[in-house]
Amino acid sequence: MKHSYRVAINAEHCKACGLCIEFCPQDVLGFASTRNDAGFYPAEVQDQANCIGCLRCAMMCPDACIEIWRLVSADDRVAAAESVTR
Amino acid sequence: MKHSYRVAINAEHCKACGLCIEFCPQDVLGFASTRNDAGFYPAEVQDQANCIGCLRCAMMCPDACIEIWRLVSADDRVAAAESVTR
Amino acid sequence: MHQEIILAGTGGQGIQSAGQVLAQVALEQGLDVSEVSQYSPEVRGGWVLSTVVVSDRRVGSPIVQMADCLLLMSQRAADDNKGRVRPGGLVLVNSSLVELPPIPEARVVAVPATEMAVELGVQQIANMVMLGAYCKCAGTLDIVYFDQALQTVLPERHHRHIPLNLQAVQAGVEVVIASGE
Amino acid sequence: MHQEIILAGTGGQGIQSAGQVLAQVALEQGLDVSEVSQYSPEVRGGWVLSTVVVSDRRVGSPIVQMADCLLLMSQRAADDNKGRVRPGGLVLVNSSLVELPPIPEARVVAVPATEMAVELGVQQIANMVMLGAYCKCAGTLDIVYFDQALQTVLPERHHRHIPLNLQAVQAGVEVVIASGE
Amino acid sequence: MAQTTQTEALPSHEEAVYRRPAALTETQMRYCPGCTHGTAHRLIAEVLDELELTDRTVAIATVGCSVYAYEYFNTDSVQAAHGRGPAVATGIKRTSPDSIVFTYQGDGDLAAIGLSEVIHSAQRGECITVLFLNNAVFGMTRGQMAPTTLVGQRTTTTPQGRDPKLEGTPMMICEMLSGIPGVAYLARETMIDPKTVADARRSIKKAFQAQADGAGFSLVELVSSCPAWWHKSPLESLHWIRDEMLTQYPLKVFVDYKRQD
Amino acid sequence: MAQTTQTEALPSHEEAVYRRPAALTETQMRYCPGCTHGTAHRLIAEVLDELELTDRTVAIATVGCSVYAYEYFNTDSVQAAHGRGPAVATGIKRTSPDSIVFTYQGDGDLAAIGLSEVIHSAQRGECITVLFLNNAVFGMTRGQMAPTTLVGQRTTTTPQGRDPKLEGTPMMICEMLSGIPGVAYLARETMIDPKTVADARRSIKKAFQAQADGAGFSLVELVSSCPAWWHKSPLESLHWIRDEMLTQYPLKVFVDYKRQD
Amino acid sequence: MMTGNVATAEGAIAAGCRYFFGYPITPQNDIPRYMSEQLPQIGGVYLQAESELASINLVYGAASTGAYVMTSSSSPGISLMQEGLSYLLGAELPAVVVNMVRGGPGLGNIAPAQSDYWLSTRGAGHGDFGCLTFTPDSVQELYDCTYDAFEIGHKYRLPVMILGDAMIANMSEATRLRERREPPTQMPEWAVGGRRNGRPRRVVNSLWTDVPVMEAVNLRIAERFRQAAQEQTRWEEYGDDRPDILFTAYGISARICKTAIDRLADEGLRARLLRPITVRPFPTDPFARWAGQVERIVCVEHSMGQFIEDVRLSVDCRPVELISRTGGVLMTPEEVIARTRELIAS
Amino acid sequence: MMTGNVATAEGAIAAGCRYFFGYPITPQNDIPRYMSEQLPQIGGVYLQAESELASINLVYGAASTGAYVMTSSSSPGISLMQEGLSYLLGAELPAVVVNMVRGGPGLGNIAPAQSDYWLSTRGAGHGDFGCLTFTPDSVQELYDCTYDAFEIGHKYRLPVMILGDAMIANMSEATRLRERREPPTQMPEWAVGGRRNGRPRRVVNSLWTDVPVMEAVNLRIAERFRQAAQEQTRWEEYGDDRPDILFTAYGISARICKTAIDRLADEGLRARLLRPITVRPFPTDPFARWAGQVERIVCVEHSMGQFIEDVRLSVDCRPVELISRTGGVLMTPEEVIARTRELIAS
Ligand SMILES: Cc1ncc(C[n+]2csc(CCOP(=O)(O)OP(=O)(O)O)c2C)c(N)n1
Ligand SMILES: Cc1ncc(C[n+]2csc(CCOP(=O)(O)OP(=O)(O)O)c2C)c(N)n1
Ligand code: SF4
Ligand code: SF4
Ligand code: SF4
Ligand code: SF4
Ligand code: SF4
Ligand code: SF4
Ligand SMILES: [Mg+2]
Ligand SMILES: [Mg+2]
Repeated sequence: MKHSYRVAINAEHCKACGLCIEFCPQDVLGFASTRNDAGFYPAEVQDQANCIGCLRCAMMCPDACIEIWRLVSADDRVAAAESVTR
Repeated sequence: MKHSYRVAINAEHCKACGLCIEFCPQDVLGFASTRNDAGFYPAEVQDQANCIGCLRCAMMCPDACIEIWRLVSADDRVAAAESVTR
Repeated sequence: MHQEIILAGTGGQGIQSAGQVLAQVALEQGLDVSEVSQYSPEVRGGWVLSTVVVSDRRVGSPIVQMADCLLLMSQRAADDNKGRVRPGGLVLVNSSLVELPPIPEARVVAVPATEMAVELGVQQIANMVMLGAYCKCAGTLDIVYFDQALQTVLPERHHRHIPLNLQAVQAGVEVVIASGE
Repeated sequence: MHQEIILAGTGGQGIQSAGQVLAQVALEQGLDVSEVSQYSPEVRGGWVLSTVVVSDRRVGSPIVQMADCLLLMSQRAADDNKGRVRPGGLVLVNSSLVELPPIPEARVVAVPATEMAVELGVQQIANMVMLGAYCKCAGTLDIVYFDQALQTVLPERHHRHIPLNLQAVQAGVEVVIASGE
Repeated sequence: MAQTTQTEALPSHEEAVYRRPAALTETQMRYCPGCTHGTAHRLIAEVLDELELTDRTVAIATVGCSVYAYEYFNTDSVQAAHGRGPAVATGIKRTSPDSIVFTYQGDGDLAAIGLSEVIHSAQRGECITVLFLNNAVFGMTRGQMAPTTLVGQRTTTTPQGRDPKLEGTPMMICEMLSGIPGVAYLARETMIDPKTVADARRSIKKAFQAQADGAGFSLVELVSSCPAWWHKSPLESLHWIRDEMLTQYPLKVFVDYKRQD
Repeated sequence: MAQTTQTEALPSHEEAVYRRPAALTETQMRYCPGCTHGTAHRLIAEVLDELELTDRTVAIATVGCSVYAYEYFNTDSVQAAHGRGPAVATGIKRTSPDSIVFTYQGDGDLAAIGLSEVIHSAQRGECITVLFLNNAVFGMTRGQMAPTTLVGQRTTTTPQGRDPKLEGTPMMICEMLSGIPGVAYLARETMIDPKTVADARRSIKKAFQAQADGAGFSLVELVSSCPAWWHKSPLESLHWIRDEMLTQYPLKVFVDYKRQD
Repeated sequence: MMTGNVATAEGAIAAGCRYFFGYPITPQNDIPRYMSEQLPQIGGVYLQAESELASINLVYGAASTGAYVMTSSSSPGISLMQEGLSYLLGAELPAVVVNMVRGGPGLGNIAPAQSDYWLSTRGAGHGDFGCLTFTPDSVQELYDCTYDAFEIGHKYRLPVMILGDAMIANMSEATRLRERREPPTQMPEWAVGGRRNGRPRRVVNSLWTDVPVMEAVNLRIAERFRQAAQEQTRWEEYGDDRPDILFTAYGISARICKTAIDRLADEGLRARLLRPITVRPFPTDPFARWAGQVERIVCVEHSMGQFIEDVRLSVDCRPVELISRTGGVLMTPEEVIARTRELIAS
Repeated sequence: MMTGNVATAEGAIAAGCRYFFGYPITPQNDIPRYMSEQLPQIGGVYLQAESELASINLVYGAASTGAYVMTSSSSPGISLMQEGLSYLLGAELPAVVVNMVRGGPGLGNIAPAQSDYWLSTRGAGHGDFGCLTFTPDSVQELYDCTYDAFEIGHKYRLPVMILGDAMIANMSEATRLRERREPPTQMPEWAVGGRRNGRPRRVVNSLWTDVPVMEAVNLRIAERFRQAAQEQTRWEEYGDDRPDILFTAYGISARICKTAIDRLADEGLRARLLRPITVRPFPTDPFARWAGQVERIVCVEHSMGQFIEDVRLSVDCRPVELISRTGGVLMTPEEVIARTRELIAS
């Protein structure tokens, strides 16, 4: 099963430390071009499709700004449920 | 050279702990039969002749009450002095 | 002569040294002065304030609640402090970084200090641009004392940057002249 | 009725418990009482003092500088405290251990308490001998309350020694009677 | 991960893979950009959620940059005097033994002013957990030397670099505690890349597990960054940890705890 | 021995073999009978005399039964607050670097209230000497539990014996300090018979020698007796040290110092 | 009959205190000794701290869970607790702290003294407050005050100091005991311990970077002091109803004064004692009341003029004379009488 | 131009102080920073202590050798030094201790406050004494007071406290510097360091089990305080020579009052400021002098009524009114004026 992911960055909490960007193996992330309220150019998702859901970005973020979702089709969920019950 | 010794106990400072007596290998020491000002029956020399000058009593005394002298005949001293200058 | 000035900005903008240079300029000019810097507990990204009281008598209270002149260097500083100017006072805004709605009863002067500083080669000297503009607008302090003041305030190892600083001060003066204010 | 008593001796002589027993006897008798024990900083071989104030009113100051009655248990205690009796007061001396020159204006009673205690089998109850002697001489406290008092003051595990203690008290009374004092 | 098991209702088309732990409040943390204090908070929160301890935990915020920890952890919290966290934690644990109590202490707080309290707590085998953030400086007070400052490291109060002749050598807290029988779990970790973050998380989990099981005192030292007073970027700071700090402070599990059940 | 070399003029018929050391005053020490505090004082004084340091020494009396040490050592002396001896010693050493400064501390003073000061001094490699008298109780305050009290030992405040679950295990000061680079000499000795007394004396000498040579921090732990609060005779106390204390506190030279000259 | 130390400990236990943290120091060692023996038997915790610094912070932790908790010490130990006391005040936590005062400053001695009056009423570390302070003068009152201190501390969320001295700590007197009470079962609404059953989380804290908030906190703490002053001020009066001399003294000094007053009465001198049982709150009212009705006011204290300042601030400008000794020297009633006579003569 | 912190440090160095022991705490961190930079260059010692407890005991050790030595801290740190200060007093050792007061109690905040007035003048731990206490109100005066503090401390063998606040610590003003003086070469006759050249041994000590001796020591310390009161009391007066209102304030509050007085003068109100520069010894004389000549006395302090007690004790029964804020909130001159007007109106 190949999955798609959605990475969500809390732009208001982000302090633009860049660690998520540095540690993403897929170059999914980059800095935004507009400032947040605190005056930082926060990280943003620039190439979502490339994301492999490795969680590295989230693991390195000191401000717990990053949340990651896996996109699940109905089929996947049934398959997953079965693999558990089996 | 066999030596004679004189063990002097400060009877006023002695607190009769008995350690000097316990550790004397020659039974030279014992408790006095009269009290000192502090109310202790201090250690005293009871058999000076037996003393071998081993210093154990002095080493064990917690109150630094014991001093020890070696009795030196004039001959001894000359001999000693010679043994040094030689 | 008695003037109370608030410089407000964000960490890294050189607010404290600007306050100290301004105070030293006043001293050189024979005035009494008391300068106080304050910063928020956060080490980075917090706010910095410098308040300067300049007087031809002994300065009493060094505390400035409402200023005769407000220098606003960053948006947050502007938002937080824009109300702290006396009626008839002067507000200098670093218009490169700050958008400010008009302030009633105050004279607001926009100085694109950061842009000008970048043009001069170093973003950090935006603070000196603002000071130059202040001197020109307020008319109480004379920019001839900046050279001496910078030599006193800056640590020796930064003395080679003094000419550039003076250039920035000059640029601040000129932008005010140019703006016709 | 108001009486101030000092018990003085050396560590290990049971001065403090004697003071407390005496105080408890007074309490049992319906009097008010305040007892204070003091000891020198040295743990062993130092002095111990117990002062007891007995009164038929509320006891005010618990501090006894000059006593109505002095109980001296050891030579050092005697040397240090022999002056602390009021004119016309009573001094009880443990004559087994203490030699005391006569004290002018005081009634001195010699009690060979330690020897008597040894005869009774336990040197440590010399203190009770002294208390018995005190009760007899002073006439203010009644020895019938000792049983109760000892039960209150002594920890449970020592209650089996109470009879012996009472014997010692009695011996103290008798030696005074015998001496004809 | 704490939240991955919370599968959502079937019709949904998204499944959370990683979410901000519930044991963190929504409050933005006041740390400088890239400071690993934040990472440490996140890991602790994840572990509390995973072990389902959040509801019975009392967090002790101490004095240092992390002084506001009581605003961040979504637990009951007590702010303690500088260095006294372990004593405060002990007071709580002794009156409230079924609570989970942890202190969060910087190296100034724990190794300078609070050294005695942490050692005595360890010696008592007190059932508390200590998170010890070692960033080799006093962050909050503007970058002074800490007991853990490296030899030669320049700080606000060692302008020429720490001189071992005058100021001594870095204090090795874990090594010092490692012989104490009351210690149930003791490890030094860091948070400089995904692997070390995962290791740190595992150690933190074991430390709390040890407490939950009543096994004794647990402490995890986290070699941490202070970009602000190291005068380095966040990434450079992580590299400096790797290249300099870890040489002085090797990562190690000193006392391991295996749950007995 | 310090005095044996002072041969007297020829006509005399006596030669001193052992004399009360000159570094002790004539004042009678206030220790209980048989308490090895006195023995320790004597050994220190002997060593000061032997190394000819008496005239430039400052003794730090701390708080415990040895609080009056300033009356006993025939040196300049400073009485320090409870536990703070090493800080006071450091203050003196830093202003007066050619003085020889030592603290004399009980286990309550050093291991309870003063733990932080002694460790930080060691960590700084402060050139001071610490004499640490471990008698497993607070003597002066009437026999309460100390951090070094043995498991199961009854004291005034552990009437049922020390329970490691509640009060932890004995604190091993030497073991804790042994890894610190600034420590030049570190040993645990006792004074229960002539041999151990001689060993203790040798260690004390090395400790002072290390200081005199500017080599760093030195500490000698002396497992000591408290007949009063152990409720034992002086001799029984020495036996209890041999049979019980030394099992917990093995004698050892942890860090040896060899004079480099 | 029991000593002041034991009565203090027993008073605490009777009040429901089950947690004691302390570090030994003369002259209060019988308190920890008694606690270490008793508390484990009744499900409580005696824990010997490694220092007074640890003690007061153990207390802080325990107090934050809402428990009845106590520590005791003597002068140098109380000095070491100053920061912790300030934190208790700032975090609005109640606790009972006993100080059996000894001679100072420095290591001083272990004799009775009253020289920590300021440290207790004005100290409690940095910041604007001192402790609520009881100054019992008998073993019975030590017991009673300690018994009451826990409830009072909790009512006003303030630390309470029992200010004794080496003399009342170690004297034995008859003591009427109350029944031992169980600890309170309901925890106060500010107490931490884990946000069980989904209640909102709680924070115990004394950090307020927002200065108006900090001021508001201080004002509400001050308000509680004011309330306590209205409701908890205690004093005793003793002696003549139409006195010429008003003595004032607390603790052991008051005991001495009582005897002195009795003897002076025998000599025909009419004297009265006004004895604060609480010195914070200070019984200013009775002072103001008596001040105008006497010829002289004499303050007797075993310190060099500390307590007298509060008296001066209360007597509406009447002069106050001082009889005092310091450093652990205790006055006898005779000395107080003699010095009173000197004052009268001069 | 320099900040108050730097002026304090530089004043110490200029006075000959070469030993500084301290532990960081805001708002005085520039003192250790400056010391750590300067002292090693001039043969001095900067040593960062592991805590304030260590600081004050390092100071105690250094002081016992007769050296000019200093530490600095802020409120919670000063609380931790209380035992050590008491030991300094008891052992009759001089030292200079700086307190840049912040908002309290507890952790409080780092804003300017004056709530450690009691802790300084009445505190210094257990026992009968407080510190000699300077309360400068400008950077220049911080420099000058610190400069003088060492000599004065040594003269009376007393610890000297420089009581500042977060505001004067961090404000920059012009400062006239004196020439840096070398440390004193001759050690006082009580200083330890090894009994070189056969001099008799010396002991630094605060333990006196013999109570009359302890009392004698206390009396001789008190005597030195009395002497210092005669010789070292400092104050400033400012404003109208025939005032209706006498303001009194110290430190930053005094600066605010000066502006308020100037403005009140413009409005036609005659006011004068009596500003203690030392609060221990307290300048009671000028207070007594002015008290009878004014309509009202107004005390302005940034604490909840601490300083006012000393004022009340000095003004010979005249009522004293309080204008105060707490918790780090600073008043502006306008606020002082407004509240004065309220007092007048009421
Ligand atoms: C008693 C006391 N002393 C000093 C301080 C000042 N202070 C606040 S934080 C701190 C050190 C913080 O360093 P660390 O514990 O390493 O935490 P970091 O900021 O580096 O995370 C100090 C000394 C204080 N608040 N209280
Ligand atoms: C600050 C402070 N706390 C407590 C005390 C009381 N005190 C005096 S000596 C002592 C402990 C002594 O024990 P230790 O150091 O082991 O010495 P020992 O008497 O056993 O030789 C204590 C707690 C004190 N003087 N000062
Ligand atoms: S989950 Fe992995 S691949 Fe996706 S953005 Fe994060 S680091 Fe990059
Ligand atoms: S790691 Fe977090 S704080 Fe840093 S840039 Fe990425 S999202 Fe922002
Ligand atoms: S020197 Fe040796 S033999 Fe002589 S008395 Fe002493 S112990 Fe005995
Ligand atoms: S060892 Fe010393 S104190 Fe003990 S009995 Fe012998 S002489 Fe006396
Ligand atoms: S100062 Fe250092 S430790 Fe503190 S938040 Fe900033 S980077 Fe982190
Ligand atoms: S109490 Fe113990 S340690 Fe103290 S002198 Fe007596 S025997 Fe020695
Ligand atoms: Mg740190
Ligand atoms: Mg001991």
